Amino acid sequence: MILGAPVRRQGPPGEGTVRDLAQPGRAAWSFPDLDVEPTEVPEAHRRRQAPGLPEVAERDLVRHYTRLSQMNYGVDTGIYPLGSCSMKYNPKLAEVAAAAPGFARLHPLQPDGTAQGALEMLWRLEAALCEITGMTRATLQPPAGACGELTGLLIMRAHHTELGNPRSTVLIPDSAHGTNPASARLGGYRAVPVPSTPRGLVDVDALAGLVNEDVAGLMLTNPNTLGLFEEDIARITTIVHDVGGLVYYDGANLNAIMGRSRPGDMGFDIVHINTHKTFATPHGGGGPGAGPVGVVEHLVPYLPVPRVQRDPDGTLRMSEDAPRSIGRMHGFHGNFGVLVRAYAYVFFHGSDGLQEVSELAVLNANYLASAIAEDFPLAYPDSRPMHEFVATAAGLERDAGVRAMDVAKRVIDLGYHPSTVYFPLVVEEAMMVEPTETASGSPGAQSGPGTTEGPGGSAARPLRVHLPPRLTPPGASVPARSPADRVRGGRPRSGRAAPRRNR
Amino acid sequence: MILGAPVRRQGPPGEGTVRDLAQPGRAAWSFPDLDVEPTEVPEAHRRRQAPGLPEVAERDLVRHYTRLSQMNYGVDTGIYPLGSCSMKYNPKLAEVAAAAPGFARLHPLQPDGTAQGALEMLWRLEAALCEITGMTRATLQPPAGACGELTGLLIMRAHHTELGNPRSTVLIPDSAHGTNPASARLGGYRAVPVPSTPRGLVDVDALAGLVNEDVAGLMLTNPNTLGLFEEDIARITTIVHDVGGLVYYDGANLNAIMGRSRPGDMGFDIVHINTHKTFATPHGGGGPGAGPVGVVEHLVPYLPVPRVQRDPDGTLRMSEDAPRSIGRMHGFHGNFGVLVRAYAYVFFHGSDGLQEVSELAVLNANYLASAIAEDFPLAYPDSRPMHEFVATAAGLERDAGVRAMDVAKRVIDLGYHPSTVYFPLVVEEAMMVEPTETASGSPGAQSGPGTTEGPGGSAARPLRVHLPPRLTPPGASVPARSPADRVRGGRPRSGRAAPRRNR
Amino acid sequence: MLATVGVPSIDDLFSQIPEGLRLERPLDLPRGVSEQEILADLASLARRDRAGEDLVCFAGRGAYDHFVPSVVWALAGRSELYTSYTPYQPELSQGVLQALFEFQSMVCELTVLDVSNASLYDGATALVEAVNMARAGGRSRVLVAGGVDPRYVETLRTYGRGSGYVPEVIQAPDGRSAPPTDIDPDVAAVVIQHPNVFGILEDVTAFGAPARAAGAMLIQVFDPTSLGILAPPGDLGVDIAVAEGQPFGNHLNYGGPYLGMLAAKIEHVRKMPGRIVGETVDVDGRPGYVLTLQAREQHIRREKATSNICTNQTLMALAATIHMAWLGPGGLAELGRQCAAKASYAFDALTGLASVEAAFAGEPFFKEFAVRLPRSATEVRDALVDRGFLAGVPAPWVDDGTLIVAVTERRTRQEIDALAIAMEEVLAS
Amino acid sequence: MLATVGVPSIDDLFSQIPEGLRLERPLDLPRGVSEQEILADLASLARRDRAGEDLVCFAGRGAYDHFVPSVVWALAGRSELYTSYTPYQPELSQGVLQALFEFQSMVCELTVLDVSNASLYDGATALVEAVNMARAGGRSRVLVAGGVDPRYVETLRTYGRGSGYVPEVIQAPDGRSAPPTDIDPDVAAVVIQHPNVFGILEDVTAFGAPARAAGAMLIQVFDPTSLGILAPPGDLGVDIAVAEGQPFGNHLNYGGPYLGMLAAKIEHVRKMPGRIVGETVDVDGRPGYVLTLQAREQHIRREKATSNICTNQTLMALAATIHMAWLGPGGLAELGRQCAAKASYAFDALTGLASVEAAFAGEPFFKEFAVRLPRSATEVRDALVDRGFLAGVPAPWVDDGTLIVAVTERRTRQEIDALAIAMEEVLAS
Ligand SMILES: Cc1ncc(COP(=O)(O)O)c(C=O)c1O
Ligand SMILES: Cc1ncc(COP(=O)(O)O)c(C=O)c1O
Repeated sequence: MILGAPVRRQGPPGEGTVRDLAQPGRAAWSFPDLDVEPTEVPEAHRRRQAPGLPEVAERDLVRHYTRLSQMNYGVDTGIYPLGSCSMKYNPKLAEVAAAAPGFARLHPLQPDGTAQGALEMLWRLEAALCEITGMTRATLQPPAGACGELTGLLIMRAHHTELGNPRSTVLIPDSAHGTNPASARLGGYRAVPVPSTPRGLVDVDALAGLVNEDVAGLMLTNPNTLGLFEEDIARITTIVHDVGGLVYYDGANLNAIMGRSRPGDMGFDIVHINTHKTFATPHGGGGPGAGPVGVVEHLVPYLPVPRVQRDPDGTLRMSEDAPRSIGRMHGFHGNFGVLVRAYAYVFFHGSDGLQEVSELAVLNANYLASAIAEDFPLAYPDSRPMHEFVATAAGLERDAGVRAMDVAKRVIDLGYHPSTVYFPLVVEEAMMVEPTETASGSPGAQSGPGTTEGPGGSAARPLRVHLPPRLTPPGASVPARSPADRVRGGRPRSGRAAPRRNR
Repeated sequence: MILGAPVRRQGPPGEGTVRDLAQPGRAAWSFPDLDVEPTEVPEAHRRRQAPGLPEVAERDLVRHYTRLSQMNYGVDTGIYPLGSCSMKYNPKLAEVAAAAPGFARLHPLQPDGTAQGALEMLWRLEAALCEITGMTRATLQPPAGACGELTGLLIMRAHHTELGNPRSTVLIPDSAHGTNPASARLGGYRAVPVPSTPRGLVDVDALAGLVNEDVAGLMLTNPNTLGLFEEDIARITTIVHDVGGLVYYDGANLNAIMGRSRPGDMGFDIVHINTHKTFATPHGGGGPGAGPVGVVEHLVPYLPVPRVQRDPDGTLRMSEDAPRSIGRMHGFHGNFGVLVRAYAYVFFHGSDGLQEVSELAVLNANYLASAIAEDFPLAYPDSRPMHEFVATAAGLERDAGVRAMDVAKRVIDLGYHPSTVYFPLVVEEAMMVEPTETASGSPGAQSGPGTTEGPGGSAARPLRVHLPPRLTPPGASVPARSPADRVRGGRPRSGRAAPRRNR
Repeated sequence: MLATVGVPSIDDLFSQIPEGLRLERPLDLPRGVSEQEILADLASLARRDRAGEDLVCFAGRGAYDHFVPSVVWALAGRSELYTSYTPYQPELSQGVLQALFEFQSMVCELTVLDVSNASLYDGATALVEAVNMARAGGRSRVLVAGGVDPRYVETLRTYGRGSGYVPEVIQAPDGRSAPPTDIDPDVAAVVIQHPNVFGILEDVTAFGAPARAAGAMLIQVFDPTSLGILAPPGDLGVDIAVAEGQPFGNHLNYGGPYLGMLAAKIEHVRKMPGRIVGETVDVDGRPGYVLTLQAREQHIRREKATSNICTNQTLMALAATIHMAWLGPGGLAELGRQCAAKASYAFDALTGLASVEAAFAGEPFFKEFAVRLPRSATEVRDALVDRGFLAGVPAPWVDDGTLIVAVTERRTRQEIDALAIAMEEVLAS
Repeated sequence: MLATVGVPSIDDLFSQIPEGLRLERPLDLPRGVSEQEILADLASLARRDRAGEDLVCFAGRGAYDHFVPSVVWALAGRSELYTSYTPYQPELSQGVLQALFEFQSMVCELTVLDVSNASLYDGATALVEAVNMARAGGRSRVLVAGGVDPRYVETLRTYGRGSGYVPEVIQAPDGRSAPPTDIDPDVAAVVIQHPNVFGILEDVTAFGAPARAAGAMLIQVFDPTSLGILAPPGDLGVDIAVAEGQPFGNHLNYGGPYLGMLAAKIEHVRKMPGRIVGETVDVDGRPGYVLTLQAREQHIRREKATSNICTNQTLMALAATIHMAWLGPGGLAELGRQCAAKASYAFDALTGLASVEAAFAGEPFFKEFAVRLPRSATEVRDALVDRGFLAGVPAPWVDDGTLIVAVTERRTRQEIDALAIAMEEVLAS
């Protein structure tokens, strides 16, 4: 299996910042000559000292950021097997599509009549996402998953408030992503952890003991953050519904089940999607994303405004007319440019292709889990993983004193991006791996140079570890005008690897 | 002076070719379903065995060529101080301009009425190039300088033929670029070398002895390939004209004199321009280029067809109507897409900017020559260099056994592109350097990391040479289906470095 | 591969999904298409919009048609950058980390504030985050100047539902804002936008004095393109400054992806939301960059994090960084001067029309201004679309006839003159 | 810097230019402009052209509107590649060198010939180079089949002026070409184009026999998009095969930059023009790539070089390489099948019109065909432009009414039907 390519543009850091290239008097900018009378800023409002932006020639700028790019690892460089992040190949066609002036130069406050193409795109994408998740309507406004979570929680709050009591707690499994509890608090709720069973699933009995009339809802990731499908999902959603709570689906792992199962059919009321995970919108080194949120029928009135609505004559408009709406989650309509790319992915793959994506993602994860089982056994060997799995280096540590982080550093030295390590916290020496459909194009793929050098794969066999962990920092200073400050490391957290649809 | 950046994406070669990534059954391609009846190729015409193209997924393709790009040095990576090549910064704006569908998707055989924008661009560019060189009209058809040379020689031939005798020889200085004699032969002429003086200039007396009624013309580069302006240029052109010969200007070094002097005013009859040199059209790893050829009034009828002509009503057309034309030098109209970029450069800089370009190029060359004089004296210290100069490592070789090639390899190890070495052949341990206007944006630029690490600059001081010349090959095989074959090395020949206009 | 895994078929890999929950039909979506088809589909949608050359843009209110230099996306569009993950693995992410460090430094230089983060979603949510910072001390009330864009106020109102506050708009928006009077020790933040939603230059210091007196934080919403010529937030006594960063390097994109900028005094750093990149040294003593102060963030502090933000707008911040470096101090000043001069010219041209008058006569403005029309601003704007102009954004919260017009450096005198003529025609018809 | 150089002013740096030859005035060109202005200028020129979606393209004759996958320029447009120099310095050029090596290998696979070079200017000049190879043995005459595009013949004629030959067209072009009869030991080359200028499939072997008998080389001009389904030159007994490589990865660009492909039997390698990349090993035994067999080239052999070519079309070859890898054998075959099927459908649709007939009935063709119109083909084509179609390219050397129509995989059935309807209308009017 071809897992990726060595990182070879990793040069020595420390060529200086763009400011170090600056020379007084240099500049890259050009503007037309001013063709109107100049004006004066009123004395009291005038800036006295020019900002210390760098003064550089354009060629220096180009070389500097070209160099920086070469010091960075991306999906186009090699595999990105970070668990829970679905770092898959970002089709180039999406970049071409999004660059059209009709999208890129469209002002958010244009009259609807001049933006029918954009509105149609949003309309169709919303419908497709509803079909994939089994929801009634969706908002495409949240600019990332975490914002989608908060959107969902505010909808939950609005729902309960209308029923007379917003309620006060939200249940969240202990293995959940950090944004879940953080969003809960921002939604005005207290987060109550739900324990896991030894098999890595939600402890349903414990859950039954935790629910009550003060529980606004449950936030759940399924397949969960251990890569396991919650077999008792129907019972789980029923338990919460029985006390009048709502069930929120964190769609970070939607890539595992497209065309195979739908959150709506499992009993979920609210679903968010991370387009930069499931629909391969480029993650940009940390963003942008988009976090569409779908809801069941009775929650539709609470969706944020503006929403795209179709008039009887077929015309589309951005409607603010929704008296029960929670309001506005973003200054405009969300990350439209990201949604164009998500649309490209969804409709390029289509019903058959999306299902194939999930099948390949699950196949790859299971294959990889088998392939490395000898060195790194599954943390939950009794449950079959879906699109990702958690393995453990605990045995290696006992036998050879080699820890998961050592393996990760060794993998970096071999030129690949390592898996997530030390997450989830509940697993000793955890190594969490998500290959996605990108890691391998076709069954049987099995040759080529560097092939067995997978992340945490047999690559780890000839371990020569404890190479200098080059940038696990002893201390870092906050930039610019601030004093030096202690740092709490650069712990890897999650992420992924990425092929295009193979036919 | 900031000369460039280390090459840090130079990873180990040998990751295999794209074919090594291939897996039977993989594919990147997608086509719409065929919406018409399929047809059959007549039996006799059918291909029996599929071509052995690689079968790869799109993500593998992307990673492979991304990796290859990172193993390559370009102007965006750092300085390119190759003499005679004017490797300068290629403004990104030119790429944006050329991508417009109105240019990129225009078919060469569209009716003129649907291509007025393209024709207008060509018309204006032709006029600008004529103004810069002092010529009457020009053809933009030749796709590179060498083709421009042949175009000029065929015009020369047509001119003499009309006068009754094509003549048989063309005079070419011994320091000339290899394309000059090669083109002469393809033009049906014998190339006769003209010797240089110890000061590096054309030996005018020798020239006077060589001219006769059988000389069709002289091909000359000015400033010459040693970076020196031919002070006696007026006498030179007169001597040739006096026997009825024509004088051809190889414009490879036009970057030295824009706005300061014009070939037409020096007495030249025919001029070619290398747009990838003077006008910063990207060189693409060896091409494309464009080699427009300008001529004086009486040679205009011989220019290739088609030519852009303006009708009295202002309409432009591609005209084939030129009975005395030498004919067609290219399947269509030449490298149009390259010419768009040349237009962008010419009109972005304008009359003032182009002159500034030449001034900076000459200033930089002279500054660099002074800066490294201690280690590498000028080969022709009695003549002031223009935009490039030839230094020599002969002293270093005598004192320390360090040769010019060792210096070049050391410069590579420091992360920069070296200068040309061992060319021109007439100079012992030659190091030919052309910084262009790109090398430094402003007088006094003098700091930043790696600054003194110039190509053949003081970088060479702490010489630890004889590092393994990694790819000066012991032997190389011709690719694909052919047997192994001996190789004659990868000798550096010429090239250059590259700022944008500073304001 | 199935053999290695030990299952007979792909279906078996999905056996954990309980029977009743398996989708036993294909998704009701079109089947997959070729690259050529999906590109044609999206291109035909894009062609149904009117934008760019096709509709000369005088619309603003937080999103502006500034010129984006070609270098910006030639560089930010390099795939090692745009296809990379959050830089948790610093060895493999020095490019993005260093660029973000530069971004933070430049934002600090612009604002003359001490610290900045590596981007938030957009201007409106950056204001939400700033208010959360201010409220972290336990105070509750949030006062908002009348000149703050109603869209920002609406956003505050939404997020306030969860956090437990209702933004109090000091006064109905009417030109320049009036300083707060109803201020008490429960006020966490006073928010001002300068230049304000009408483009008018506010007296920020007049808000700072009462805020400081009450121990509240002063938050300014600024326009980054103004900071080459207008006094920076740090010089105006502002605690936290936030902005919509779109004008630097980012296309209009129908509203996103943009980026929220946020800078603050150093004492607020531990309350700051989002990622912060710090400089460090590696084991060999060479400089390098890492995410720092992560104990504020959700992936460590979970419920107690300063914010829930995770994915942010890194790539947009990177584009902004490149644009800021392209501008430098000289270009930024020239940008500000050109916007101001062209807006002033357009103001004269439009208010010179018989039936058009300044909405707030005599108020100094930056690149945006409001005019009062004798008819519905929405109607006039729509009529001007037919003539090729996006003339501005109506301000219905003032009255039906107020139009906010923005003029960037990208507009030419000719376009402004043509807009004036077209508007005259429309108003006459 | 001037001080270091030791001159008082910039003017002194130009003192070597004799006084009378100094240009004492500024160049008569506009002064420099801003990026925004130059982009606006070029964009407005581009908008004056009709292309792409705006004019559905059925024109061919050596340049075709094939679909270029997005990956091609996302990769070929990476700046380390497109801003680099000729790879004379192999340590710094492994990327370009390896890609060219792959290009050569793929061209060999396509053509089933032994060796290929790293690109020539375009198809027409590649034919010139092939003829020069054939003439290097001392023979003089060049016979050209009637079905070779007249534009290629014109190009041969121009270059022949210098090299001393006049291409002899065997027969006035008329459908399928007739094999040469006037052949003697002075014939250096017989040139055939297959599929020919009318798209017709030629009988290449019928040209090979007489050529071989006379000891002349057989040169085929091929269409690379046909080689997934048509027998390759190597299987047809061709000595040298040349092609216009534009259909692989390169946009129409109003005629250039394109690339010339050339492949030959191994025995001709030392006569081959242009650059050749070879595989080698470095001092550590790892594989690497270098320019090889340079003794053929002008920079070493000068006057005795096989060709004067220096700058070639490397970047275009790189784009073609990526496109070929994207296609693979399956995609190439599908591409050929779709072109053939759509051309056949279009042929039926057009010749189904009452007044239109096949120019060469019964001849099998690939993706291009000729129809005979009852009126001037130029007039009809121009009238169709108003209806949004570039209907083809007139063939005035046959007669005034012949139009050559090309149909690529990019055209849809709907577009073809619409063309037929529009043509019917035009012919009826
Ligand atoms: C399980 C899970 N939930 C939520 C999120 C938050 O999404 P975002 O980063 O788009 O805000 C993530 C992101 O990594 C995640 O993995
Ligand atoms: C002096 C000189 N003349 C001619 C040429 C040939 O031009 P081209 O490579 O564009 O064919 C060159 C190219 O390097 C050159 O340096």
